[in-house]
Amino acid sequence: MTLSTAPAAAQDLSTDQLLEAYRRMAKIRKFEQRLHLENQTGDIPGFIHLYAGEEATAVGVCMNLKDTDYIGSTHRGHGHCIAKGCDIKGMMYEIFGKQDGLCHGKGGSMHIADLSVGMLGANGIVGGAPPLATGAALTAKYLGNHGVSVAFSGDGGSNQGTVFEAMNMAVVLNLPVVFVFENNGFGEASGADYSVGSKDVAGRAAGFGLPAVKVDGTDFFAVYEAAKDAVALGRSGGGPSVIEAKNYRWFGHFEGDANLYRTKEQIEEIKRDHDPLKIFRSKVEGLIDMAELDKIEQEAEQEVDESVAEARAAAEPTPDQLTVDVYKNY
Amino acid sequence: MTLSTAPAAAQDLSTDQLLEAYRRMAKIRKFEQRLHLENQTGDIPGFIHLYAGEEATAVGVCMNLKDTDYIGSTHRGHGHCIAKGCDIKGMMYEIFGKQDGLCHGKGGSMHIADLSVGMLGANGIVGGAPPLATGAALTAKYLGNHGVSVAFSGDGGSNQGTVFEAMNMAVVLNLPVVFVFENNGFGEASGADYSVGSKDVAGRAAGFGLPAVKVDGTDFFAVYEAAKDAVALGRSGGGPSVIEAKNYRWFGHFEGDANLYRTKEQIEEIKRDHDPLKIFRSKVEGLIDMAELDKIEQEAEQEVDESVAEARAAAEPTPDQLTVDVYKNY
Amino acid sequence: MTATSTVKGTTMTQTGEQKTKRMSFRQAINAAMAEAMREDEKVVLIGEDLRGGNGGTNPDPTVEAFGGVFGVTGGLWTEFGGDRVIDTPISESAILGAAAGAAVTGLRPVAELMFMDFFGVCYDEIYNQAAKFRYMFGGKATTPLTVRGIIGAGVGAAAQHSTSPYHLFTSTPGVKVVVPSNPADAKGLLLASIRDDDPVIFCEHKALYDVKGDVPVGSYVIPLGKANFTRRGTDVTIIAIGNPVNAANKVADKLKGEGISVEVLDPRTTSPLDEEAVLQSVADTGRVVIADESAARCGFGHDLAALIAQKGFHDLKAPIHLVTPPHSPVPFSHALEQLWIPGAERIEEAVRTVLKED
Amino acid sequence: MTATSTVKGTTMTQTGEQKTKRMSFRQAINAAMAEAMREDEKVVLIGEDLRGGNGGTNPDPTVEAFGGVFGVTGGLWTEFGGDRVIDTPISESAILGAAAGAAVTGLRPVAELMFMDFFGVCYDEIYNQAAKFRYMFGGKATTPLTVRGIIGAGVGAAAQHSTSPYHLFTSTPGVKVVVPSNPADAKGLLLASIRDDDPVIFCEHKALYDVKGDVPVGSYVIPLGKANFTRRGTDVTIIAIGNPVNAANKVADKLKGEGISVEVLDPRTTSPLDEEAVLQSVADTGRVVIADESAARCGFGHDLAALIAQKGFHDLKAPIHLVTPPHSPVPFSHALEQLWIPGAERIEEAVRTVLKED
Ligand SMILES: Cc1ncc(C[n+]2csc(CCOP(=O)(O)OP(=O)(O)O)c2C)c(N)n1
Ligand SMILES: Cc1ncc(C[n+]2csc(CCOP(=O)(O)OP(=O)(O)O)c2C)c(N)n1
Ligand SMILES: [Mg+2]
Ligand SMILES: [Mg+2]
Repeated sequence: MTLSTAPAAAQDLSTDQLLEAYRRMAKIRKFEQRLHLENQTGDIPGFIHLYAGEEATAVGVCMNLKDTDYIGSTHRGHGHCIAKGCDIKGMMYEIFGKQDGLCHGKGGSMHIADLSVGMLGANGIVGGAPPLATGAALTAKYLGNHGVSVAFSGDGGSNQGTVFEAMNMAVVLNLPVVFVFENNGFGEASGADYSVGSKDVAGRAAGFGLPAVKVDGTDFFAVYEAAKDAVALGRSGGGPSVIEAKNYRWFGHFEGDANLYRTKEQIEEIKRDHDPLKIFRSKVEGLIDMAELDKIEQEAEQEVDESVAEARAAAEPTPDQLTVDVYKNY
Repeated sequence: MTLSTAPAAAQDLSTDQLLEAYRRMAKIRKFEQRLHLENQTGDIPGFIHLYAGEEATAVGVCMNLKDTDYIGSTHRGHGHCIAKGCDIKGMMYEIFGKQDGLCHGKGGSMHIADLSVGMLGANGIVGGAPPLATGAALTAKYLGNHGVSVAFSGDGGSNQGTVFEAMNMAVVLNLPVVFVFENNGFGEASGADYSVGSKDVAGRAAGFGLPAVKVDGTDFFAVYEAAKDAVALGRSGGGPSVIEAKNYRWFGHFEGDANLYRTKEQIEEIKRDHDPLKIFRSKVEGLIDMAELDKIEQEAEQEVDESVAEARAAAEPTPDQLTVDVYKNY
Repeated sequence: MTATSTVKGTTMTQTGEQKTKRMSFRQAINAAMAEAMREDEKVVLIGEDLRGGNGGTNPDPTVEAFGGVFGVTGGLWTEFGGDRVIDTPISESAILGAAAGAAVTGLRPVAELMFMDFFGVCYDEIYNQAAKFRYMFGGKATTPLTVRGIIGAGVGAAAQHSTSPYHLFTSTPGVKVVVPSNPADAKGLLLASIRDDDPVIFCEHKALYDVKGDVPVGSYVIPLGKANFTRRGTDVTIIAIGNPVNAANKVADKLKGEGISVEVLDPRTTSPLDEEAVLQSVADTGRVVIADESAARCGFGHDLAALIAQKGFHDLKAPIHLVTPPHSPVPFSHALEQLWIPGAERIEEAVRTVLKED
Repeated sequence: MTATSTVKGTTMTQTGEQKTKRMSFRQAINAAMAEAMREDEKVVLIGEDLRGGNGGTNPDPTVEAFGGVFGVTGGLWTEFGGDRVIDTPISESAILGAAAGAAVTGLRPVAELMFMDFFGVCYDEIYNQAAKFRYMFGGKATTPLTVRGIIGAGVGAAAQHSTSPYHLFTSTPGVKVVVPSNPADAKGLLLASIRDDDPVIFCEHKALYDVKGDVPVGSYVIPLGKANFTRRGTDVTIIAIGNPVNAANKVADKLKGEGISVEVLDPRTTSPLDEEAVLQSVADTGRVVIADESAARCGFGHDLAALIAQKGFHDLKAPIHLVTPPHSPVPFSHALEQLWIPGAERIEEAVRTVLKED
């Protein structure tokens, strides 16, 4: 298993698909960059964890999925949500805790979900997604609908017992689930090379009986190809598999993190050399008119701008909502 | 990693050590065979899980340990207790729930412990020992006393998240702990080849960064050699390792289990072909006088006989003991 | 129908005569699962050794080698097959998590935790996941999950296999919790649990598995949140749940001979709780004994006592008496374990005491 | 010494004047750990990112990149080094299990669970292991383990990072449970916890981290199981724990202006519980409001109410009032979260109500 260089897979996708992929990545980028600023106003409650820098992984995976396929996400979930088709405004409202948010303001950044597009929820519990996605895969297998599910975890989360259990059980029950590990090199502030005993996340898969690949998570095409294979394997009854996607996170672990475990220069370098949008552009040169991509970025920025303006102005949940939806009838 | 045949390691051990090893194995065998009968009288409360057939693993490992080294055990703990030096009478009293039992009748078969000989407790929770033994190894490393600890788990237990987490953490912290997996082919009534996705327990170790060996767990000498290396590695600061010991369990999962997942013939075959005591005898032929081994068996039987008689006659805990030892002062 | 002749304001969904069959608590639970699986193919069972005999050296591919650790799922694999009766590795987080994930995506799983004592390795899948989905996701998720497990002391299973942590489950918003005391209730409540669209934790007291009773055949549902008066009386109320209900009934029957009229109220579900029935009985008798095996501190009994001290205070003629275990792990020794259990003797003593107080 | 001027029958081990220093709740906890580590080298810290900066691309091998998620362990790695301030993978079962195993074999570990909400992935290491060792093993094991973790709502941390499950811990025999409400108590109680030979769970309310107070310097111990009267009064008692103590104090101060004399009792530890102080205050005022953030069902407040309904019944002049969260997960929205919290407004309302009742 070596870090593959991006396949020249751009040809496999239609122009519309390529533009859609870029649109999702651009939306994620703009969304997160804006949140980075908005958070400094103090108007967003709680913790937010930004996905900027890892766009190609969420989008590369989710471009292979249908609305009826499910993904389970992490605390760093905005990118997965957007990649899977969650509404930007619904998300922004949610992050500001407003009644018309995707979760009516009750979930917030760490719990955005939209089951109607197959998004099983961001998850505040590290290692939360793998067992749940394994269950979604059980449903798909049982119903025989050729659905698949994807569990996103980080390098830090790869050390959680729930994750190991889920991988093993998915093999035992031969379930169509893809375990994607976004290895951005850090948990909170501990290096992956410290916390992963073998220093090899994907390498663990063999011990549970799953195939695994490592890809450059900043290269949309590399991720897309790997996910295509993994999803096809699942859909055709071939069982679960693992993708480790090497990533770089642009911002701190959470907004407010002083980033003391790396230098400003390192972060600048990351932004310069590991920008999934730039990398995408370089790979589609000749295939896509760059002006189209510029336009997509502008549109994304505008959509985010509007969503912030609207979310800020939107209504809070009313007091009666406090005890609504604990149970079906309460 | 292949199933090793027993090394001709009998020469490494003194005659006294060889006799001691056989003594412990014989005690375990007699203890368990007697309990199998005693349990049918209905006088033993709760569940008991017998270790007969796996004697060589517990003894092969524990012959490498000192009283100041620790082991963590399983629900099937009698063999580990005896191998680590727990008193037979104290154990038998405990299993009958008597005041003078090793745990004053409060623990029972699944919770026999004796910290004075480094026995951290049988454990009713599958996957219980590995985190605890990892902690004991942390103590040893911190104190710099060259101690090691051993965590026993089964093939079924090898699928528990706690076990994976412990292995990884032991690597990260470079702790002197040996993870011994007694693969007797079954959890309760599910085959290891069903529940272990990769069908290879030891094979998982590499993914966590530990070395691993597989040995014939019915061959005392094979286990002894493997444990010697693993213990030496730990004592010398070389960190954790894994031993998978292939085993056969003679009785049901628990006493009362109808053994429907295997035939009477299979069990007979196991007793005939996979008897650790017989195998030991065959390996020491010429080195040890068989009459000595016969005598050891008789002594073991007598000790067990006496312990049963005494335990049956012994006093129950008095009512005031109910709330003693919840806390240091209560 | 004997089992329900004393029921008031509650319980039966069917009217008129319903055929009953004598069976054990174990069989009643088994029958409920079978019934649920027959009527809805989205119902699947998942857990360890629900069948038993997968892999290994099993000589007979048609045999159910276990049927659950106490035989409760026996026969179900044979009737419904391996797609619906799913044996798993020993991985409780994966079991409950997968069941939660399957529930929120369209199945109606019944997961078995075997012993509820094991909640500590996997409760996050309920506490932070299944129980919170609906609320956290703004009402847009439905998680029809049932978790079955064994509770209770009395058979020498010792400290790690004898607890009754239903109070912990009760305190978790988003789950419902059922603690049946007899075979008929077990069947009716389990069917209700499986049909329920919210996560339900169903607690089976191991000392009851062999207890027999008359159980309605076929589809028989007892709504969650409806208490049952197993004895009517006017002098004192015993509120009991799970196995202690049977001890309370014994005490009531014994004291009847002495002219003492004891009411026994079995809430049957701890969440939702039939507050109305509790407060009504307190109003009727003014004297309360609570018999509960969950805990000596912050238990279900304390929850009941707090309810009464808030909303039934003016009806109380005497202090509330709690009969719970001591604040200690469950001892192995049979002698000590019998003292640990909130049994008939201690309940009777509390009743006699409260009758003398004012 | 301001923090303790109203203390009665309780608390201080030192006599005479003790120097104090103004510091935050966060700093007080940090100071207690530092003090404990200086006085006993068996004390080690273990958890995730207690230092932060191991591995990765950390350019400076001497930097503490995190010092815990809220900075509570800042500086300790620098002072005590990596052998005593141990960063781990994200593996809570391994963390608590290893800490339990280390404790029972000779160390005195302080494990950090980060957010107590995570107990569901690892509570077995306490519930079935550390808490039961002593009893299960017939008194032959000693497990001097402290588990620290963050609790509490109020800062928008949402459903999975805002709960206060200390009632669950309180119900577990074999562990002690501490829930401090101010910096001085936090220091004195944490030192007592670390020195204690039984497992202790120490709950830090995140809304308090920046709250300042005068804290005795040096070795300062508050014994576990001793309540603190933060206000003395005669008309009504508010029993509160953790952050609600501060709300209760505010209510008491406000109502004083209206001539209403409110007593505020802070048990400080939920297990052991200072029953005597609780019952004495009930005897003194006869009216009780309980303010507790743990749970709407089977919570710590219910435990207190049950105690009083059993043993303080005859002193009660009115029903007990519980001010708890609703039976719902913690909502994210700031507006809803403020309603969820058992805050000053609801406490005041309960006090006014109970004063009118009889
Ligand atoms: C069970 C659990 N343990 C710890 C945490 C605290 N926590 C939140 S994110 C995080 C680091 C996760 O690292 P990784 O999985 O690599 O994801 P990344 O943040 O890098 O995307 C930790 C420790 C948690 N939320 N849940
Ligand atoms: C956490 C937990 N899950 C399930 C059980 C029930 N249980 C007890 S022993 C056992 C099988 C263990 O199999 P294995 O680890 O192979 O050990 P063996 O019995 O073969 O020695 C099971 C499922 C338990 N005690 N604890
Ligand atoms: Mg990471
Ligand atoms: Mg086994």
